[in-house]
Amino acid sequence: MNINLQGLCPEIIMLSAAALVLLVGLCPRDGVRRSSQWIAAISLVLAFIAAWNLGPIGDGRHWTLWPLATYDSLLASGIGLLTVLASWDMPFLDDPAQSDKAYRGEFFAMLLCSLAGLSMMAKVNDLIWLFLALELVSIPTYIMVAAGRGNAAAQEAGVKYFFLGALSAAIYLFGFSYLYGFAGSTRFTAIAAAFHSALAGGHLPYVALIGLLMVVIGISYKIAAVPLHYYAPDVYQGAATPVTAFLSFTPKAAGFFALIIVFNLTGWKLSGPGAPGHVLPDLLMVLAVLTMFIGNVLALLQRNIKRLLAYSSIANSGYMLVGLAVGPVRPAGSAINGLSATLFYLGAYSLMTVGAFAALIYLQGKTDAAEDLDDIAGVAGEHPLAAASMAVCLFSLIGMPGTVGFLGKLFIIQAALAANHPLLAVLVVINAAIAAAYYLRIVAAMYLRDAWTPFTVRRSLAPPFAAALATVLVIFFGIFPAQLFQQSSASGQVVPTAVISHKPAPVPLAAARPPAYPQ
Amino acid sequence: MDYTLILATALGAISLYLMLPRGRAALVKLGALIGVLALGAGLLGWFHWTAQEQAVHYPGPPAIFFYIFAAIALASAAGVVCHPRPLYAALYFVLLTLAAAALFLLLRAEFIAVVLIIIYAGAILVTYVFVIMLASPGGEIPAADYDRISADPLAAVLVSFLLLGTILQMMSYGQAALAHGPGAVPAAGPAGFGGMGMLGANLYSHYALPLELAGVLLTVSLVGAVMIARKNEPPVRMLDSGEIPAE
Amino acid sequence: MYPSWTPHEAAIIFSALIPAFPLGAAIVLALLGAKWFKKSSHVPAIIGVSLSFFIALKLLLMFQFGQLAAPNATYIQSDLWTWIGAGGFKASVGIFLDPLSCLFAAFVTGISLLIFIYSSGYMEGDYGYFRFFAYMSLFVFFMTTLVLANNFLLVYLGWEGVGLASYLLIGYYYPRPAARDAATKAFITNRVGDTCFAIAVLMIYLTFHSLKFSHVFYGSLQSPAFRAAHRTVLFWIPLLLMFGAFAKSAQFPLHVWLPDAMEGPTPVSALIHAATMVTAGVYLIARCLPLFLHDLPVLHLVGLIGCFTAFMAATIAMCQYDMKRIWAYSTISQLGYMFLGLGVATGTGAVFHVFTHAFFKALLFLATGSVMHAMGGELDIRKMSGLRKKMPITAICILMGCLALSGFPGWSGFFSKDDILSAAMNSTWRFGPWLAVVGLLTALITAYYTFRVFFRVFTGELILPATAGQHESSPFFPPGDLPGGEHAVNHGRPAAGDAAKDRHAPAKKPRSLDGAPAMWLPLIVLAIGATFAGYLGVFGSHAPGGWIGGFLGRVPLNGTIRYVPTPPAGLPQPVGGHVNPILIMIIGAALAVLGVLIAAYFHRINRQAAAKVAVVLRPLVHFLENKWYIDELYHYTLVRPLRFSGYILSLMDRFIVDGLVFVIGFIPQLAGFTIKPTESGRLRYYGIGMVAGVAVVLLGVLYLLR
Amino acid sequence: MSNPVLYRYLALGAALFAVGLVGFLTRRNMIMIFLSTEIMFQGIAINLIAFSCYHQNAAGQSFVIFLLTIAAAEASLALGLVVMLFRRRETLNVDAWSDMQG
Repeated sequence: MNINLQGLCPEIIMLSAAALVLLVGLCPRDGVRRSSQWIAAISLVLAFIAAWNLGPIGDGRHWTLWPLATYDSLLASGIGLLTVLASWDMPFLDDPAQSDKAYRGEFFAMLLCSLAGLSMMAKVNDLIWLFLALELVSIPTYIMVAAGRGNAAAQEAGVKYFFLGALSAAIYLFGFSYLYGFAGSTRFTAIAAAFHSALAGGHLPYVALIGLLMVVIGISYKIAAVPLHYYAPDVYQGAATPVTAFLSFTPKAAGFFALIIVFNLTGWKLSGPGAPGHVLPDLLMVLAVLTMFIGNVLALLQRNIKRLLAYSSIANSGYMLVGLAVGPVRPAGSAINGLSATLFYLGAYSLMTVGAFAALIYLQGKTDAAEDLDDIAGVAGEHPLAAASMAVCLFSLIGMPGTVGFLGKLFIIQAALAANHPLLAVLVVINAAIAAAYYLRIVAAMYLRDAWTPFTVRRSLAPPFAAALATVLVIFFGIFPAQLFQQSSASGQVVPTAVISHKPAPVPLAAARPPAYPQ
Repeated sequence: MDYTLILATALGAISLYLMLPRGRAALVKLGALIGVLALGAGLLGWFHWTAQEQAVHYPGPPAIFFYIFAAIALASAAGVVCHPRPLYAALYFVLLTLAAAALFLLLRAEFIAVVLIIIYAGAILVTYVFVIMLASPGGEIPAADYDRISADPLAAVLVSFLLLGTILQMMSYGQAALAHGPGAVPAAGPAGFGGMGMLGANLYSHYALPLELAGVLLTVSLVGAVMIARKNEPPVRMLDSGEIPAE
Repeated sequence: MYPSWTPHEAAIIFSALIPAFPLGAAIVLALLGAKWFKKSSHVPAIIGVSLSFFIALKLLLMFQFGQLAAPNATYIQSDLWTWIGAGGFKASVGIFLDPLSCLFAAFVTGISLLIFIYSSGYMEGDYGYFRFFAYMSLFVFFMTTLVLANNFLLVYLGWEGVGLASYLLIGYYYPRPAARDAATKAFITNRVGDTCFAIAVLMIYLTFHSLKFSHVFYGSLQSPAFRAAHRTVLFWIPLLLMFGAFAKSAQFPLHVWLPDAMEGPTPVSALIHAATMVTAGVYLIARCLPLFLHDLPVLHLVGLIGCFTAFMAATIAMCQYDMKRIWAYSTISQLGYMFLGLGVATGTGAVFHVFTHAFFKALLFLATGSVMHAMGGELDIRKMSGLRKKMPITAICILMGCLALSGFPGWSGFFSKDDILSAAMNSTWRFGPWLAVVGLLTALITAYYTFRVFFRVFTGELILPATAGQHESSPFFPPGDLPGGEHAVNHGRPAAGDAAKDRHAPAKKPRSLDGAPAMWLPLIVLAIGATFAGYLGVFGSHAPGGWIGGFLGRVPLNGTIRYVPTPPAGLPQPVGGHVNPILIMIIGAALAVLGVLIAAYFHRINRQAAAKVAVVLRPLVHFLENKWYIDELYHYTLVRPLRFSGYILSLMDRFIVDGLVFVIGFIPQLAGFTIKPTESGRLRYYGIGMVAGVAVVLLGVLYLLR
Repeated sequence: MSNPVLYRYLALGAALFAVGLVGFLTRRNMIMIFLSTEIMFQGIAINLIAFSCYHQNAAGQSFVIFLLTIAAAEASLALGLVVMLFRRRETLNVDAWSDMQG
């Protein structure tokens, strides 16, 4: 495993910062400990710059999916920065019952480690590495959920998240073991070659099939997709709101990148008439539709905003799975395929959901952070900007034109249509219509009701700043999507690993270069 | 369809269902009996498979060792799952670990076998036992209610063995799948295969980066365990358990 | 005048400015309104929309005098900037200018301008004054975007945006539960239509590989082979577009939101009913007529439902007492006429009716707003009478509006309605004449209920409701809960106190109750429009349909399909029969006069006679009883059955249709309740669910692959 | 040439996995639940070692090393969690932690 460490620059920055933050967090002086979030933020800015400036490095063999890896790192550090800002002052840090404020450093170190795991997800070229990267994303989030705040709900969320997470890890590990057995190596190039030769021979061995299925389903825990979606509402509700914001982004993005690189091993040759694994894309579509419907339909019944957003997060995974199920099939002349649509939607969704959560963090309810619909009733009167940014993010989640959410849905639908799945597109549209009802209830509560009690807000300016930034980006990318689109569409033009293993020359990199943005 | 496999799976399911703690001893014995039958059915199935492959002679230890240790492993796994007293269950787990280590030896994974015993049986299980003792202040004699009666045994056994049956069935269909694989037959590897040297060289040449990541992960979980378990009161001594696997 | 631009380029840039000015006003107001503009918030809004109006007018004149295009180029379209470009898929922000969009842009901005001016008087001192004008400007922005867009995606943006703006404005008085419910109802009902529209847009893209009007309407659609190959899709696209239009234009069964939408401030109702929201549906179908003309069943369905809606809403309007509600049903009814016109392929007639309707319906709503303003929020026609004496200007204006709405000969509604009805009567479609008969009957009912309101409220002896002369109580500050107190509602709203004080301060006693000049001046302008706009459809051109017909119809698009009124051979012609249009005109006029007379009898003459009988001529009861028998006869033969059917239809409206909408909202909820138990909260059940999911997936794959 | 020797190991791994699942789903004691996941990990380890032997390369064995490492890390976390939870409710019953639902 000849690793060119230069390519891992963003992750190294994040992990070093995590170590530094851990050390700083040990300092007895509170003022020094307060610098930990600054370190985290600055390191993420540096990581963003590093990711931005890193081109394809090395001999082209190890960085098989370079644009994807770049997009991954950019997303991890960019949205990660927003989540750091949103969790600038964790609730429990200000809790008078917690005299010991020593968790600040640990918390931000966990956050950075998890982001580092996400950031390296698309650079992974080995099953073992993939396993460790997935765990690096998950384990810190288990800790953040369980220790994020001291109440019973957070502990319950921690229990459910951790144990079910261990179960899902067992499921995908089982799959990994079979994939290894199938290929005889943990290297992605070898696995892809094995898939390539097997599929070229017209059959998909059951060993590979079992492995693939278990891996895909096991990883779908990270994205909260059916049938592993059960935990999401409880965990989102129970965790401290900044942690929920983090959960709605990091594991989900990691899961999608992992799914993409796993499918990339198969060379995306599973679909099509007579292909040996032809049921797998269909299966993914069924799961996607179920995920959309279950998420949306159950969200209709919620009054707790975090729980509602949890169901919405399930539903949004469904939309993204549609793109994934469609895959990189691309009609001639179109720059949109299912993958680039999914990746665009991932970026869009991260912005919208983190923005909404950041606005929610800014608003405090009567006793605790605002959670219930009643907690934010009439908030537009007193905090028009917070309410506006929340509303913009929610309208974006609805898919209102002019926001990035609209484009995200549009691309997904577009990809489904381009791949000749009109029914799937129609189901997405119907789901978007159902979803409008519950997002609108939040907007209605903020704008069309009266406040019960005066609001208190968090002292720190960072969460509102994060909310405002996310809102501006939601609108900006909704009107000028070029940059985001270019990144995601370049990342969506995946080069199957098998091709690379046969041609180690820089050819695939040229093929993977972002296409000129069509004017 | 491979009916002996289905039979073995079904018998195993019934046996586990009967053995799951419900406060009645007779059923446990019946379950154990059916479990033996299940193992026998499984054995038959494998003999059946093996019989199709008479022509090939496999070098290495005779199959009987596999059957013995597999039976021990399965039985002790069932013991972990079914024993109403957590302490005994933990001890069954030690037995399972030992059986697994023996199986690893059969597969020429000597170093892993040793590591398994040292880390699992030696370290992790000890911490488990510590925590079990900590959480049972009244001593171990009367098992808690929630341990004596298992929850939803039927649904759990059904879904789990449905999964198992499906996997086994798929594998029985796909027997020829690995025929094109690159490998040789088991237990005929080069000298030093499975040894510490081979593994170490492999780890530090091919898996250097994952090794670093594993270190990060251990640190994270160590810090996390402390972070989760510490309260404002003076830290409870037991929490340092998280440190042990880090070594 | 344009140093370096050709008129063509100038037109494109100018038309891009039409939506831009209201948007700018909305942004300025949203950002600075609360701090800087406060009570002068109407200034930027009015400036923005008036600039847009003048530009639209200028464009209209340029079109009229042929300054814009070579004779063959009939429309101008240009992409301003590529919004989403992805290989084959491209969506741009662009302008489509042709007589239709030009006319719509002109009257939308024009009527909006008048409504804005009116609002500056009507909403004066209301809490959130700047918010109101920001939303209103946003509304105009989205509507002009919708009208001027050159592709379906941009139309969809305007479409959704109009829905959003209406949601905000209907819920403007959000402390009232009714306002919130109405806003939600409007949004959800519109959402049904939006979904249909979105699916239609998808199908259009799939079929035509483009979303541009110029490609969709005048490209491969013209080839018979293409049409034959896409028969099914070409049936579904218009059908879905129709449902989209029905939701926005409040046609059966998606009309339920419109009557409730009057919960917003009255100028909002005027804007929704006259200029912006509901005309969007008519615009959409008029714009997409080329698609509809190739699938006649759908076009006929449009006409059929339009006709039914016209009749139904008119009968419902007969048995309402709330003035605004009566006008709301009349809007539904008049929109029904427009769809009837579209259904018999007379786009010109429908657009002409949209045009005249915009004047008189804006007039009626604004005048009603004046009444409401003067009567302290009272709108029950039973509680007021003889207001003519107190509000002379309003009375004269509303009389003009009523004459126009009832189709009284000589007023604008007469000509446009007649256009539609004669086209229906002469339609090549077999059922066209029957629809025309129903339309004529509806015209009678319309005249009756319109003048019922007028005679009841403005003639007769002076009766004022108890609340007359007071200011309507603000929903933001309920009586007894005036600002300055420590009530939680007002917490942290320093500006609110001033506003409310102004609102409740004793105003200078005016001589009449007509209100401020800002309120009655727009009324006069609209009254002139409502009276004379119809002549634009008679004179001004040699073409049939007068200036409007000539203007809309003079442009053969792409040489093959003329924009209606005369589709090419082989397509349904609006005129195919031999009934003389003059005859229909005479019948229509007679029915309108008859309706007015009946209303006069019941609500003016008989009312007074009955009063006299009751007071003076007691011995002549016997004689008068005869009269009363006649009254009864009329009542039972004409009024009762119609009223009864109106009642039945309103019941249907209430239960069946509301029920439908309820069901649409309810099925997902029901599904939610059904699967809610899966989220049991128990770790173990989650685990069982997960493992079961894995097992089922594996088993399914095994089964499918085997 | 199929390979029954390999398959019987794989069957054993799958069976251990299933037994572990049953334990995960039926036990209420949180410690036992986690011990059940360890059984599943044992099953996976047997798979890996069998494949490693079959393919005659060390990747599978290396994988097991990492598997054990992560299992140990998760175990430390699990035990920390259990201690915290036990301190709060004085029970190891996982059903005590099911307030949120719906």
